[in-house]
Amino acid sequence: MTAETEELAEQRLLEIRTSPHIRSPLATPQVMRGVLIALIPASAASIYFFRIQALLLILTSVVACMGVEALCQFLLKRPISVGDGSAAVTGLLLALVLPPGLPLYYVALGAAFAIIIGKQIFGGLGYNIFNPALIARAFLMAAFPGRLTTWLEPFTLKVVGSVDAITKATPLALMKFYSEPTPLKNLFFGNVAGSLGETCALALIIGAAFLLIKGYMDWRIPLSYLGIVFILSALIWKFAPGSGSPLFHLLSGGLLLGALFMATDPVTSPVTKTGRWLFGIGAGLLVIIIRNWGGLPEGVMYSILLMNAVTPLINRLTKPKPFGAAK
Amino acid sequence: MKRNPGIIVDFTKGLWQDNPVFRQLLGMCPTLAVTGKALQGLTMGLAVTFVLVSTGIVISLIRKIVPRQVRIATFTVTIATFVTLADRFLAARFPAMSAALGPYVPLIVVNCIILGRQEAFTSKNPLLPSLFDAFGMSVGFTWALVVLGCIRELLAYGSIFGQSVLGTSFEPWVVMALPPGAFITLGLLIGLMNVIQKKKEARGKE
Amino acid sequence: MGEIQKLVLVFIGAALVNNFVLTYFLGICPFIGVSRRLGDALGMGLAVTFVMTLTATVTWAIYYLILIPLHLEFLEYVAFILVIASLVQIVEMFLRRSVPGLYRALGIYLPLITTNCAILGLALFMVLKNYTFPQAIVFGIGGGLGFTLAILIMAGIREELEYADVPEALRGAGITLIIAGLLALAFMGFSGIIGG
Amino acid sequence: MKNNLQMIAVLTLLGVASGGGLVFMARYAEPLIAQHQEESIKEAVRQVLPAFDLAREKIIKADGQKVYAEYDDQGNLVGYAFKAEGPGFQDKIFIMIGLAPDLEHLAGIKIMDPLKETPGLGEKIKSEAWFQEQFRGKDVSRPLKIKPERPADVDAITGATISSQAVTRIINGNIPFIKEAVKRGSGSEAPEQSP
Repeated sequence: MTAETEELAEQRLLEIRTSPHIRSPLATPQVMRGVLIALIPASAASIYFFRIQALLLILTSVVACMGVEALCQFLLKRPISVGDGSAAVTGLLLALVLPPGLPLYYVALGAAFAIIIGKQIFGGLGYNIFNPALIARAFLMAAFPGRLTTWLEPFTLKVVGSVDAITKATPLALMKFYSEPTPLKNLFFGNVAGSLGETCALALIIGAAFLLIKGYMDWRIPLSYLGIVFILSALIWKFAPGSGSPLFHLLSGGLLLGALFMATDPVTSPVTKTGRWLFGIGAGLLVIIIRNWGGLPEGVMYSILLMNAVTPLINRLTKPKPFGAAK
Repeated sequence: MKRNPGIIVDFTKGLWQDNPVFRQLLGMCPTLAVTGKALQGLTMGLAVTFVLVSTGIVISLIRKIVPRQVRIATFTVTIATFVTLADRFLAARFPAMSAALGPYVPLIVVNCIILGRQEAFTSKNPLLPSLFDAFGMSVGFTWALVVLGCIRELLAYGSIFGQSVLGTSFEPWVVMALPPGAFITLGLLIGLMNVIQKKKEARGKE
Repeated sequence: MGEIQKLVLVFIGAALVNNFVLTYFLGICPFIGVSRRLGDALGMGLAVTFVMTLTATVTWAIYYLILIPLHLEFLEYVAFILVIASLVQIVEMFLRRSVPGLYRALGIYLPLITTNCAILGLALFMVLKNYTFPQAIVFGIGGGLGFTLAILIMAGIREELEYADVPEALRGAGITLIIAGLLALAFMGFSGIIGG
Repeated sequence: MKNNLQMIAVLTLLGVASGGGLVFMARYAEPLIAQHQEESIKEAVRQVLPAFDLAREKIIKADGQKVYAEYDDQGNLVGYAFKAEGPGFQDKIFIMIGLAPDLEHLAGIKIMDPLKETPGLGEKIKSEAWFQEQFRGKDVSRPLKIKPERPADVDAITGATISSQAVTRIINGNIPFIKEAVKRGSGSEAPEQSP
């Protein structure tokens, strides 16, 4: 970088600083309430499939997130803003990405991690770099890999903590390790093994439609994200039919939940329109890479976290450039 | 007798207010890499102690005859020599520990604590203060590594120095043995040390 | 496994799966110290990549063509650190004379690089992993680019956080290390790619 | 001029002292280190071959790698052992592979140090003994198949599918090499007496 471009970089820096972090014209509580409403179908579906365990998991996660948030704000002497609903959204999203059989102790631990490390140490809402629910899940995944990859067959969990629940691999794992396809109908309605909120595609689509109509969600990220996954998995499917059809890849795993409700988080995704396209494309590419060549069957969580990490760089690249800026 | 308080300060400053890890942020690579278990942290601490003290003695003795132009080269060769001695000794006598520490023992060569101390202190001071300074920094470095190692080992394996503490019902947090656990624990510890230091300063002012 | 495929795996391994900073903890000092501004981070990253590639080439030759045939393996560390130190000096002089533009961009980072443990770490890991000559070069490039990626991401995040209300005790090194931890969590998604 | 002389003198002196120290250390350490390595190899060979008591050994060299042919005290061939390596989930995995004299059956395998797989997950390929045990006596005239594949010869560890598959892949990939080396190398060296 020459001295000249460095100077321009300085200008760009100043330009970003002038409008710090006002990313959504809508008030936080209003949007959060909208997101909570949009997640009702998915939550209801999870309670239908996994019964009281799902309900307990959701309650624990939401209550823990809100409690820890209030405690943190009290200790850091910040205004207490649990009422804005953002902690509740984090709690609900965290519950929806956890396996149904997870003991509640781990759920509470994850919730504490989401709020403390994922959000409050960055300065609270609006400053966090990573999606708090996903970073907490990544933490749990790294801490308790066995528990976070033990999935239950729907309807088999009758009593909390009972041992008669039947464990089953997720459709993506069945495909990757056993080359065993899952009927698309099951994927669409959600009668498969997986985390609480990811199994029922129908419920997720209904919720997302609500957010879109209300104008709470930018369509660019989901469209580019899902589009890239669809196109690339179709291409790969043509050469390697064992990899799963494009529809299978769209409906299985956490892709819909991630693309519709997590990647679209305005705080952790780019502010510019071009940036959002880039975010979606990058996340889609990463999902395809991890699902096809990585060690893990699913890559949605990591794809979004990695794109969260480069979001500041994307913002920097796609900000309108001042006069004469080098490309 | 008049010098003694100075010497004591040379020693104690490394323990807390100039602690190489928590305050000066030096030698981060081994601090993060080998503290998955407390014993590994202790061994690394002792290896650094050996190198720091030995190079301290040599450099403080020869500092007057070394021409300025080749100062850094002299320091580097001296350090690399003692590091090799420490590394080969570990490999010969404690092969399992040597394998666990891997390339992080030879990496002491580029540990900023060593070269930094020789540059900043030993090359300007006589033998005795240099020795106290080197010991102080080493003990400060070692206790930091052991603390980090204890916390990580406790959560990642439920034990401290290989002794089971939390019992069999405790489910280990695998992440604490992995890089993310290292980074996050050290980050939080540095924050904690800052809080303690601030409290101390506030009390000192009153 | 074909030779090219092996090289690709070495590259992905060095840059992503076993990222020098996030998995091997190498080059933490510049990673914390020079990641406050994006421009500096880029300069540091490129300088490190440049020196790492050279180091891989030269230390491989020294180790396998001189030390091993002469049974002087015990001089490994002394030889490596001297080679790296002189290499950095030579690069600095060469750039200043012949490529002043590049020197202005990278020059100030070069002296910092001698004690950057990523460089010596590269040489040590290269020996440990028994790499062939082409593999060693790819390892150097991949490791350097992985370092650049990590430090760029970190600088982007830290610039973004400039006005964030980070608890005072964590400002600076504390929050940087924690972000590095979260990044390391995200990079775990790449695990297993080298096994595929 | 005086300065230059002093510079040369100091550097030479330092070089001599440093070199001397290192040579002295190398004299002391290298035999011990070599002994440790030898022992760890021997230990692994002993574990993958049945009833092997270090009677006689022949080392077949192929492409710079060593295949150990082991004999009992009557001079009967007990089996072959070879230290193989390949990519795992996080890093390389090293495996001592033991082959029966017929070259068609596995005598046993041992996952060697350093094992860098994820603690609590991939690392189970070593810590859960049954995983390595199940390879004993398996027919390797064709590549082994691991659990998700059917019909499976061996079980994968739940939660460590990738590492389990990596082990199988490394074994499958190295058997042809060992066979080839043994066939090419046999008879070229007489069995030598172990110390």
